[in-house]
Amino acid sequence: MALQTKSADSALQQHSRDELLALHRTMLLNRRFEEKVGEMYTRSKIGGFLHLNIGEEGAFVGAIRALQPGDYVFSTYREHGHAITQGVEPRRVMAELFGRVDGTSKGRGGSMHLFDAQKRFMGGYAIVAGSIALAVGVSLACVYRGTDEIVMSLFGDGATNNGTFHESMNLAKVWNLPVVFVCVNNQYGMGTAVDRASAVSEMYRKAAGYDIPAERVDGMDVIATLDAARKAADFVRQEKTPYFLEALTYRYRGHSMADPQNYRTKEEIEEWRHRDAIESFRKRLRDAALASEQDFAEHEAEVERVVQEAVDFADASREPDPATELLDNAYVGDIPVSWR
Amino acid sequence: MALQTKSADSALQQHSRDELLALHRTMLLNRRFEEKVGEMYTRSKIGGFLHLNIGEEGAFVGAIRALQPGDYVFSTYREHGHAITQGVEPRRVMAELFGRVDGTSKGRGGSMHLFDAQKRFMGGYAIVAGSIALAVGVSLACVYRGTDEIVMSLFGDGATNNGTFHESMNLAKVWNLPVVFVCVNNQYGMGTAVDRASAVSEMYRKAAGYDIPAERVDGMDVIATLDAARKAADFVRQEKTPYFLEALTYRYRGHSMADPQNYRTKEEIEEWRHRDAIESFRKRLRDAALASEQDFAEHEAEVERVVQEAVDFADASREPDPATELLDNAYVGDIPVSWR
Amino acid sequence: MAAITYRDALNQALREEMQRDESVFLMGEDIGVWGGSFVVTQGLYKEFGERRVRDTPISEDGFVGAGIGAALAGLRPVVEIMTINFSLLATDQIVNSAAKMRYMFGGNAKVPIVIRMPGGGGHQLGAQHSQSLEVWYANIPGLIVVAPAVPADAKGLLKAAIRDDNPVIFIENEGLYTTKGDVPEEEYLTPLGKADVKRVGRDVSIVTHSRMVLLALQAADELAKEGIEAEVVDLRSLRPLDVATISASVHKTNHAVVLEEGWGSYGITAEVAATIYEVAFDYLDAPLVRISGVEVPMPYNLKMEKACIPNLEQVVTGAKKTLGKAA
Amino acid sequence: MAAITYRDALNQALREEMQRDESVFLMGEDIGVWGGSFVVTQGLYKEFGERRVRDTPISEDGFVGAGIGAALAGLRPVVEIMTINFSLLATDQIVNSAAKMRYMFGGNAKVPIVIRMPGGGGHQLGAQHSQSLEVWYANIPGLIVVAPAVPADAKGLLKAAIRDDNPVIFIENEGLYTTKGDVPEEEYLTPLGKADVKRVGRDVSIVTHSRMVLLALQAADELAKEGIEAEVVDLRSLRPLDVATISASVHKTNHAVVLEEGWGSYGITAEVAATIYEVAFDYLDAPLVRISGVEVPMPYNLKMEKACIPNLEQVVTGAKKTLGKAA
Ligand SMILES: Cc1ncc(C[n+]2csc(CCOP(=O)(O)OP(=O)(O)O)c2C)c(N)n1
Ligand SMILES: Cc1ncc(C[n+]2csc(CCOP(=O)(O)OP(=O)(O)O)c2C)c(N)n1
Ligand SMILES: [Mg+2]
Ligand SMILES: [Mg+2]
Repeated sequence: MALQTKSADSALQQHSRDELLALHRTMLLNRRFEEKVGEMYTRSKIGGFLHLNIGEEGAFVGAIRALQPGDYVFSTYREHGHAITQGVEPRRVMAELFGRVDGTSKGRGGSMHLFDAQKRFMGGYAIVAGSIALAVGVSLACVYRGTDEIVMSLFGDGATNNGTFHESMNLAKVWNLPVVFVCVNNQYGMGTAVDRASAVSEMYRKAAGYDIPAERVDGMDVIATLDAARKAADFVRQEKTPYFLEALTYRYRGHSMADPQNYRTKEEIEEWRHRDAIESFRKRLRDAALASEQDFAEHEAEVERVVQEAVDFADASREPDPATELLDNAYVGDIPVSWR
Repeated sequence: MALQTKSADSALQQHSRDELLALHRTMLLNRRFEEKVGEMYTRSKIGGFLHLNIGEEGAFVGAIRALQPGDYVFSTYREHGHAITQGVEPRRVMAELFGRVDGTSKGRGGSMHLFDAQKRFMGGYAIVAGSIALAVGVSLACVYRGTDEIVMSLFGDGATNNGTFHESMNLAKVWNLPVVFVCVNNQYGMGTAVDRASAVSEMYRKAAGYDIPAERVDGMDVIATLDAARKAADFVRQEKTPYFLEALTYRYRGHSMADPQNYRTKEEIEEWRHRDAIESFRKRLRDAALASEQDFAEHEAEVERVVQEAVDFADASREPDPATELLDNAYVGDIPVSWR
Repeated sequence: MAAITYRDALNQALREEMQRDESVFLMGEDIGVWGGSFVVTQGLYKEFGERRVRDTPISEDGFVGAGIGAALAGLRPVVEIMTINFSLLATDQIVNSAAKMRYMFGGNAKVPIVIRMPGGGGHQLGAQHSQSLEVWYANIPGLIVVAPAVPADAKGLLKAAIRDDNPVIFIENEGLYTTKGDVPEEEYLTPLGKADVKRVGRDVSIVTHSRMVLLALQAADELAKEGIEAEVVDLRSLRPLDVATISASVHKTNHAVVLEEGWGSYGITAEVAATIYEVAFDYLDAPLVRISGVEVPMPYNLKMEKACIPNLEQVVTGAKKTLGKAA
Repeated sequence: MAAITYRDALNQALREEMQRDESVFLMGEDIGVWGGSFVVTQGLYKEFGERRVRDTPISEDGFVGAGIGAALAGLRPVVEIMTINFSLLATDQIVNSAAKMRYMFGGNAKVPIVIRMPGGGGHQLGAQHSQSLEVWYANIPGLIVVAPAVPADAKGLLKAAIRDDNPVIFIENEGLYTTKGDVPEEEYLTPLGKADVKRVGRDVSIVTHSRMVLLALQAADELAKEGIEAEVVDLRSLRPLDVATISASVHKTNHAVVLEEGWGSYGITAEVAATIYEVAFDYLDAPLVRISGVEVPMPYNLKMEKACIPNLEQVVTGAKKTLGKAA
């Protein structure tokens, strides 16, 4: 799991330059997007809970980029980057965070409830572990219809202590469903360190009780994560049976914008920042002479445009109108919302 | 796990004759008690659901007899024998099944809700897996108070597919609680065979995801089960950390009195009857010249007296009076039950 | 019209919808090989196979969640929870997922699932197996909640629920499965959200649902002997509540008894009573009478249990009371 | 009397009871090291240590069940569920275990547990994080359900709940933690099951609970400006409901507005309205007015969310309406 820095970077070599650059661009986009979102929150453009995933880019970009068109992704409340990596337009994500009608959920969902069925981003959910069972259900539909699509369910380390996770793992295995369970282990559930909440320190070991093949990968190494996720996705697609992937990573920011940060040390945070997925990936690209500062600078500029465009788009979009739209979509059809 | 029948029965030798006879007497008592209960049900002396554990005596008698005074037992709706083995008076169990005031729960609970705090039989519960979390809580109280007592939680194979079981296992390990989890694997959850509901066929393997030591034992071999349960109880008491014991067994009767029995073959039932825990144990006692037909006959007579006495006692006990007792114990103290 | 059992009516509805629509499938504990613990799905496993009649592990939270996911993906799952008592393990998925997804995703999602579950007491099953918790679901926006009382409605409402694009909580009652009633031979649907006057009368309206409708009809017979003509309004749908039908009945009779098997405090009868007072305040000649189950965990003993469930005498007396006729 | 926050009042109650009784301990997610996601337990982990302030995994069903077990064994756990929305994962343990055990075991068991959970909306947390589900628990025999509105009641009721031998569901509100109010310096308990008249008035009774009490008081101020004297009845306890206090108030004012933050259909206001009509039928000069949250999953957008929660104008208008004064 140690980071590969030897000059001949075999793992890197197996990928096309385009793919490598795309990985870099996507991680960078998510990093800058989240930074901007944090800024917008402090400027009160965004309300409610906000859970940034800065630091986790290697893990979720590596995992989600392993999917093919048509595959489904289920996520949590820490999902902005998951949605964007799955192809949801950044501007529609930002508009949702702003609570505007052009948001992915028309401003009704907010940060924790992005959704884009066209892109097969099946939603961010705010109940820990809740979406894992939903993901199992969509994979059941894939099998029911005999399609080749698979489902990726992303969740945190804390979610693996919840019964919903366990019932879902068992169902997926007993019914042989094509689900890639991806545990984004950022080592804390809010302020609770993994070992204070989980009987085992390695989340992938929880798959043993279900005979589900599992492995842990360095989530700060986007290539290692992508390769492991591809292996998992291929296996699941061919064998029509689940796989469990744990990506060890770290969140640099607080759990949400309100976080005492009294449960971990500055040193620990620094230590992980030194293993930053983007920085370390850049070094590898440079060492392998596959990309230059020039390329990175271009990416920065490009990403900044996209993020700024997202903010402008969100700002320009209107808010839903309580007077006329409050009851929209309460039900399909004309079911009365209330009889009083 | 194969049954020991070689003349020198080392496993048997390590137990005093008194203990061996007590095991036989207890298994026989439970067998005859349940047979009588079944009869009373068909004679409408008992109502509601009735879940007999005939066939499982080796498993639960072996497990519960390993406990020491002061230790707690939590069970399910298939608990008559669990209660009796833990020391609850058969007549008070029968009275409860008859719905009489001298029953363990004053006729309010019935077959699924026996309870005797004095004997530390902490109850039969009708929600699959529900009582496992309660057992964890009592073990927490033991640690909180610094006592030496431990808790045994009995449940079925089907219960291990429920999230409550998994959350409880994790809590017990993370908090280092003295719980012996005993899975009475009778190979079916109602009509669903283990393999149709569980990702793994061996229940003890589910403990791996929690780093909880676990083992499977032949539940038709009361000695093997007792020895394994003692080992488990001693370990739990000393190490103050959980242990998982799976006892493989079989229920001869239907899940409850209403059972189509269309999910298994007569042959399968016969096959298991041939491995009957009581019969095989008798053979071993005879082979080792530790007991004779004479002893067994005495036990039969003694047990029959106890069972008949239980029926007489239950018959003699009065029913609760709706006119005056319906609201008793709705709350501790004088909280109004309803304000209308 | 043939008289069949409530159970068979449900079975017919499931079979017909499964034959009609390939996307309809069933999930639940022991609904397949066993045929359903209340034998509602009998024969369907043989006819449609494992793919469409799926036995589940004892994982209410997990398989209800999976059903919701399958519905999100466009299938039409009909999930059986063995009894409403066990649905407490799935309330998170029902309330936080199924009821929320359409609205919170801005109308971009649809969850066409039906979740069937029987409630009720009367079989000495004790405190953990005898509850009537439909009021919990009736309180939740985003859900439709129906509770048929007779075979014809059971079949028509189940077919309508399966075809509806909203999550529908379908409340059955363990005491109704063997009851019989006429069911049309031809295909029909019973509209969700509409109450039904099961007996017409001019003196007093007895408003209730599920199994208690049968008790209300019995009471109406009794009252008729004394010249009192009771009208029995079967709510059928708890969410949405058909206020128009309730209102019309009480405006006519000027007297009401509201009745439910479950606990009345914060129960179905609380909303129905409040609604009646609201829409018929100037029509009511006397306070209405609320009748519901005794508010204790259900005792096992037969006599004690009987005393907890509304009975004929209570309803008859209640009707007379609101009519000012001393019993 | 010192004015302190609702949050500090709860914190004081916990500290005092933990100091008084060794068998009292706390369990919940991030209540220890972090200090509680709403900072209610701050400082207690330092003062009492891990043994008595136990951080739990995200296993609501498991740790609530464990709390009930610990209570069965004679301890007095105070379990925090981070918000009422997550209590849906623990409803089985709360309803099928805690609420049932004493009665179904014939009075041989006791479950002295307190389960704390905040509800309510207003912080743009969206559909899955903004619910007021206290009516679910208020419907369940065997439970006691309280919902304090002001710091003094929060402290007094929590201390009383901890000392009570029944399972108590203690409903807080995310919008109340930073509100301030006078709290007696000396030790006191607030009785469970008793409502409290927070403002005396002769014209109309506004009956409500939790955060809406503050809105009702605001409305009373507004109404006073127009010469209307509103009486504000704070239910404080939802189960049992203090009918005597409600009745006395409406008998005096002859007019009532019932108000709740959550969904009104089958909500708290349904029972309160039905009860008022029942006990004051001949005293009410006009139909009472029910005001509650809009019945949709809570939208994220600020304006939309505001529109879903009862506001000052609604309450003022509602009071005038029942008084027959056009707004
Ligand atoms: C069932 C439930 N319990 C508690 C919460 C409050 N909560 C939100 S996020 C969180 C921590 C989750 O940790 P983890 O699964 O590791 O994901 P991470 O936040 O670290 O990405 C908690 C306890 C919740 N949303 N749902
Ligand atoms: C949560 C829940 N779901 C379903 C049921 C209905 N039910 C009662 S017993 C049972 C089977 C349990 O099987 P197992 O755990 O193996 O125990 P066994 O009956 O074999 O002893 C089921 C499904 C229940 N009581 N509780
Ligand atoms: Mg985490
Ligand atoms: Mg079994």
